[in-house]
Amino acid sequence: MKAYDVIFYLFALLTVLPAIFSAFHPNILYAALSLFISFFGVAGLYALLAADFVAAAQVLIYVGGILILLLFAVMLSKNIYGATFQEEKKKKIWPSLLGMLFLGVITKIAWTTHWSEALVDNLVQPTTARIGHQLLTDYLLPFELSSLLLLSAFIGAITLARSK
Amino acid sequence: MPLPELLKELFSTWPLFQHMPLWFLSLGCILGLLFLFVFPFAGVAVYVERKIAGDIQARIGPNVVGPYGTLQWIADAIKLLFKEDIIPKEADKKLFILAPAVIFMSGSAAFAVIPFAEHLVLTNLNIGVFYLIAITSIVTMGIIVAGWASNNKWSLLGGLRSAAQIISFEIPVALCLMTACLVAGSLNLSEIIDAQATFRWGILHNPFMLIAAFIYYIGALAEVNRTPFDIPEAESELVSGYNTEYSGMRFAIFFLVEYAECFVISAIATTLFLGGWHFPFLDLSTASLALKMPLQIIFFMTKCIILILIMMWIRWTLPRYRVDQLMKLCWEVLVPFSFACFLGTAAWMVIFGGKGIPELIAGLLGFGS
Amino acid sequence: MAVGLSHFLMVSGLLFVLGIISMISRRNMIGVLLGIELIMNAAGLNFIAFSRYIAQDLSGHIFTLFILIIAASEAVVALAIVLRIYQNRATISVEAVGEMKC
Amino acid sequence: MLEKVLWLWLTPLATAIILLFLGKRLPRRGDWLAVMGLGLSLTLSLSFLLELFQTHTFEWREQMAWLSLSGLSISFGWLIDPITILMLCVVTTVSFLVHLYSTEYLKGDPNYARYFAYLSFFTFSMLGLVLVDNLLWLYIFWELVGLASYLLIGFWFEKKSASDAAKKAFLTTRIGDMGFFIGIMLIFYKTGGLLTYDDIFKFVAQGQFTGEFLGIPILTLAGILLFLGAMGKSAQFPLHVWLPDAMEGPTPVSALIHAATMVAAGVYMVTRLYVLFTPEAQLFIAYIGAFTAFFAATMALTHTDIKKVLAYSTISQLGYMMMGLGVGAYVAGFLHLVTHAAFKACLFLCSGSVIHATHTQDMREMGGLKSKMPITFWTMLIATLSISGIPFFSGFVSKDLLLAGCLSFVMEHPEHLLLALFAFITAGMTAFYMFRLLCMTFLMPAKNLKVIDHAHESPWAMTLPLCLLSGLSFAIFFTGSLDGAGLLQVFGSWHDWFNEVILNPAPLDEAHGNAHGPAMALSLILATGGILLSYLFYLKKPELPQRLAQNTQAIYQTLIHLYWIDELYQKIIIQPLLKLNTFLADRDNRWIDQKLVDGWKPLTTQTSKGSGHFDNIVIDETLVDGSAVVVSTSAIQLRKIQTGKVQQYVLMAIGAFCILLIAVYFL
Repeated sequence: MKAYDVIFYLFALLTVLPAIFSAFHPNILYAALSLFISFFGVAGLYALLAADFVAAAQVLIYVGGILILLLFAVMLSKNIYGATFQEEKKKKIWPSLLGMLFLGVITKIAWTTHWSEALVDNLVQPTTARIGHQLLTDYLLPFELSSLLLLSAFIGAITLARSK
Repeated sequence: MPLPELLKELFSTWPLFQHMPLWFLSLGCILGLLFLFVFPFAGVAVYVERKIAGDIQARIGPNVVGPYGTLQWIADAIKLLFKEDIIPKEADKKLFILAPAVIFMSGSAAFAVIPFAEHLVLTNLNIGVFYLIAITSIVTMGIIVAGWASNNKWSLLGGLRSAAQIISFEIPVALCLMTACLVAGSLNLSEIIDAQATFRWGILHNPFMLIAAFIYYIGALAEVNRTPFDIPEAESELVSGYNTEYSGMRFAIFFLVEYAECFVISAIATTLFLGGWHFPFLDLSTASLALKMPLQIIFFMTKCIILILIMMWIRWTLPRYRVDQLMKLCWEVLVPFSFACFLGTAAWMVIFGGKGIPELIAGLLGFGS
Repeated sequence: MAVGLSHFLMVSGLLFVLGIISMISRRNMIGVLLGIELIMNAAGLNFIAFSRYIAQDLSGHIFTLFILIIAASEAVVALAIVLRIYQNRATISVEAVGEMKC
Repeated sequence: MLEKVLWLWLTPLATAIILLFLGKRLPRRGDWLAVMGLGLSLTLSLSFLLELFQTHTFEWREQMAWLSLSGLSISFGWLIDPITILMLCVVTTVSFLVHLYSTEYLKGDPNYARYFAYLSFFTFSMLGLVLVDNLLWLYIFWELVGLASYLLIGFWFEKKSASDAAKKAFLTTRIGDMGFFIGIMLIFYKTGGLLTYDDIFKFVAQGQFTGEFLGIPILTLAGILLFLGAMGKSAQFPLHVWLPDAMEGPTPVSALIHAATMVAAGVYMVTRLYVLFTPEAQLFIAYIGAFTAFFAATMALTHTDIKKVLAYSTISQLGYMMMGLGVGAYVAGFLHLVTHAAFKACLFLCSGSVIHATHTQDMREMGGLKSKMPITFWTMLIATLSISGIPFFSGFVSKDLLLAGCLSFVMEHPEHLLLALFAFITAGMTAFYMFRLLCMTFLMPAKNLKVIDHAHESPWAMTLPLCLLSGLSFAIFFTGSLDGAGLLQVFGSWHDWFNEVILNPAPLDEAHGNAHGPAMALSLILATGGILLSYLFYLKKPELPQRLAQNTQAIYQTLIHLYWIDELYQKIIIQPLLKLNTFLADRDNRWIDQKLVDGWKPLTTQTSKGSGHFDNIVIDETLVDGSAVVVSTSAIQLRKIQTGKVQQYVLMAIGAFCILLIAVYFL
């Protein structure tokens, strides 16, 4: 077993276990916080896959931005004292069974498909400059569109959340 | 596979660790710096801060323990360590314990990329600046959790205030950092320092960079909740904010991290705007390592300490902002100005071919690099 | 067995399934959002894995960045909606807002 | 060249966009911007015209790829030839003057900036319509001018009549446009994907366009379908009903869109695609045109709303143009478009000036305005003389050519005598109703002193366009000389320039020359007669019209009610359907039910009693009720799926996806 594998399993566990926790824990705050750890795991997997910039962006945006917003919303929308969380166990049975089925199918496909894997063990190069270059050349239009999207989301959120 | 080989391979395969020259040496040095200098520094800083406060307010300050009260901080540390660790009954225990850990983790993780001297950096990340922005934003998480877990309305309000404040001020701060990266042409902190060799400091590069440096400093003050932006722990409004319910060692961690963070933001400012370990017209590139490293550490630390002293000066001079004023300052002043700085610097880079004012003057006078 | 593409696909499949479960079974709107974030992460992980193992270029990275952008906008707008609903109804249960149903 | 064209074309669009978004913040609400933008366009079009006069010929085209699919590529292209240049000049001139005029006319309107934005947008669309070189883009701009027209008719949308009129205009023209689009698609299909004018012309010239449908050649069918579009846009019978109602829009808009430019787009289109129209299609055009001309003129005789009279007059004149095109005198038709644009715009703007002064549109309230508004009167007189076909005025030149063309056609094909009859009677009627309008408005003694008292001449921004347009109503600009032989040559040695400019498909034939003399004489006599008659009716013996109306009550009522066309549509399309339904129900009830069915009663009672039991038990209770039970139970079950809860939908989607995956990969 190589180090790469060790790291992979480490991060995979770090990703999946909190994700399971997040999907099944009745307390929404705990779910959100375990998601936070899971996202760290995903960032680690990104780094393992030589995507250093995306890994940092993952931490910055998901952990530093989205999750904090989520926590914010949790705290603003719940009574923090008698924090009551509904029992959702019943609702979980069907989705879980279906999820198992889906996972089985996915697993089967992932393992039986012959991927034309072409991973060359080349020296991993920093990606930031190349991503920047590609964003401003090949992907310029989607890039600009996404800025437009962010702007409209920004305005939309302000309009929605503003008290009348 | 034996452990050393596993580790070796680990560091050679994991891309983030590939850019780590002299890793183990650096690790040792920096851990040394961390434990021998930065953490005690928090204690020393408390003493210094109290003395400065005393000076500013025309009183004496600590003067009982030790000569001139110099041992006061040790007494404080001992008191904190031996105090009873209280967890409130209604608190969410797991999260209550987790929160200081998260804060401590993110507070110390920031040190991983700070270049104290040439080669004296834990991980010479090629996206160092980005990493810093990302890792410091995690502190917010800890603060929110701390506020929530305490099950106390002052704590929760403090946590929420702090989260709002940090998220908001992250924007001008990140923009100013990006401005500096634009000038240096890299996200790697060591390369950024190299680009500011001797007299070409980032802050002098162009007028926009000067403004950006100030915006960064103000924004960073807010990000670490220092006065005049310490509304999350405003005593008059929220008792002590998110750490109201904490005591003993856990409180000490909050305390420690606050000072460690002060040091981190000063170090970042030094790295990005004040030329890092460079001293004007003192070219150390040919000097021997034994001479170079101590000198560089001294230069770097001096700059940081000056910035920290300014922080203390500000803290004891200015009154606290109100919440709405704070947000207004961020969104209506700092964000537009930092955008302007970013665009202005970009325009400057295009117009002057990347040369800054020092270089231009040097070119005019006929000397320089 | 050496870690390859399939391992990453497995992890992302797991994340996806967990996201779906969370999305379907949560009564709390924020819980639904958590599920969606998980699904997006699964997609991002797939993109990066394929980009590393098959495409050998940066297109997957860029797609993942766009996913991050979309996730951010989605979270912002969705949370604004959630807070508005909470202001109006004092509940954020997905089952409580069913007026549009005929 | 391309830059020039783009400046000419896109400046109005730019001003429209700026005004739409920033208009309210600009000083004077940005009207100067629109006027200056149009000024730039006008200057550029005039420079093209000058170039045309120097070189006597002009052709410029440019294409760029717009849409390329596999095996099909549609280009976007500009084509500038003399016809285009003339149209550009007409559109920009009238539009510029209307913009200038509107700065006064619309002064103080709360939506002043929006008005100018729409006006500029219209100009942009109209310029695009004349500049493009293929059918698809023609159609696109065709619809855009329709949109602009809709917006401008409904500009005062808070008035119900205005918003109704806008809707009516939009929907009525849409009927024609459907035909137009089907025609384009027919051509596209038959030519194998050609859309550019030149390509289609070549295709048709090579005789490749064959095929029949129900015994009609496809080309004829396509021509008639294309003409349907022109019928809608140019308000030809029976789609003319929208134009009079469109007068609900501001008067300058009527002058620009519903007199000078947009309604002439149909004529322009027919001229442009002239070679596509087979003789049969042309005959169709001629009959529709001639009938419309006559029909609209009769309606104009009795109307008392000053703008509606002008609207009917416009329909009538458009009918003239169409008739000219139909009988082969397309030079005359197009010339009439140009001259008509000038004098009809002038007439509308004059009427606008009158309305501005008197705040009423009813001619019965006016009268005696001559001394109050001298400039308006004199310019309107010139334009009226022009439209009536008096020598030395532009209307005479074009109308004379039209009538001559019609006469020569009829001389060749005597079976189509009706065309000439319509044409000449209309000429007389035109003179009559136009002078009637003039007399009632300006010359008759004032009837309503309150209205007249505060009437005053309009400011310069309104009178200047009037003067310029009435100046353009003189014949001299169109014949190149006063007498056609070069006594006073405006355009150097190139007299008869108009003829040469658009001599595209075929030169005029000889017969035309022969018919010229009689036609001129006849039209002059008729015009003079019309003028004299109106003089008699409205100045000499003002009581005559009353008596005449009483004596011919039936005709008068018909005219007053516009032949009951609107009622007719209501009656023949909407009510018949309703009636048919009640009729059928009634017949069903009375004949089938009562007679047929009841008649069989004795027989059926017995049989039905026998079968009744069978029916009751087997059919009803088992089959019918059984199937109903099946349906309702399954519906109740199925309804459970439609919960309106997104989470369940996701659950089902995932389940379905699983099944799909399994089916694809494992079965």
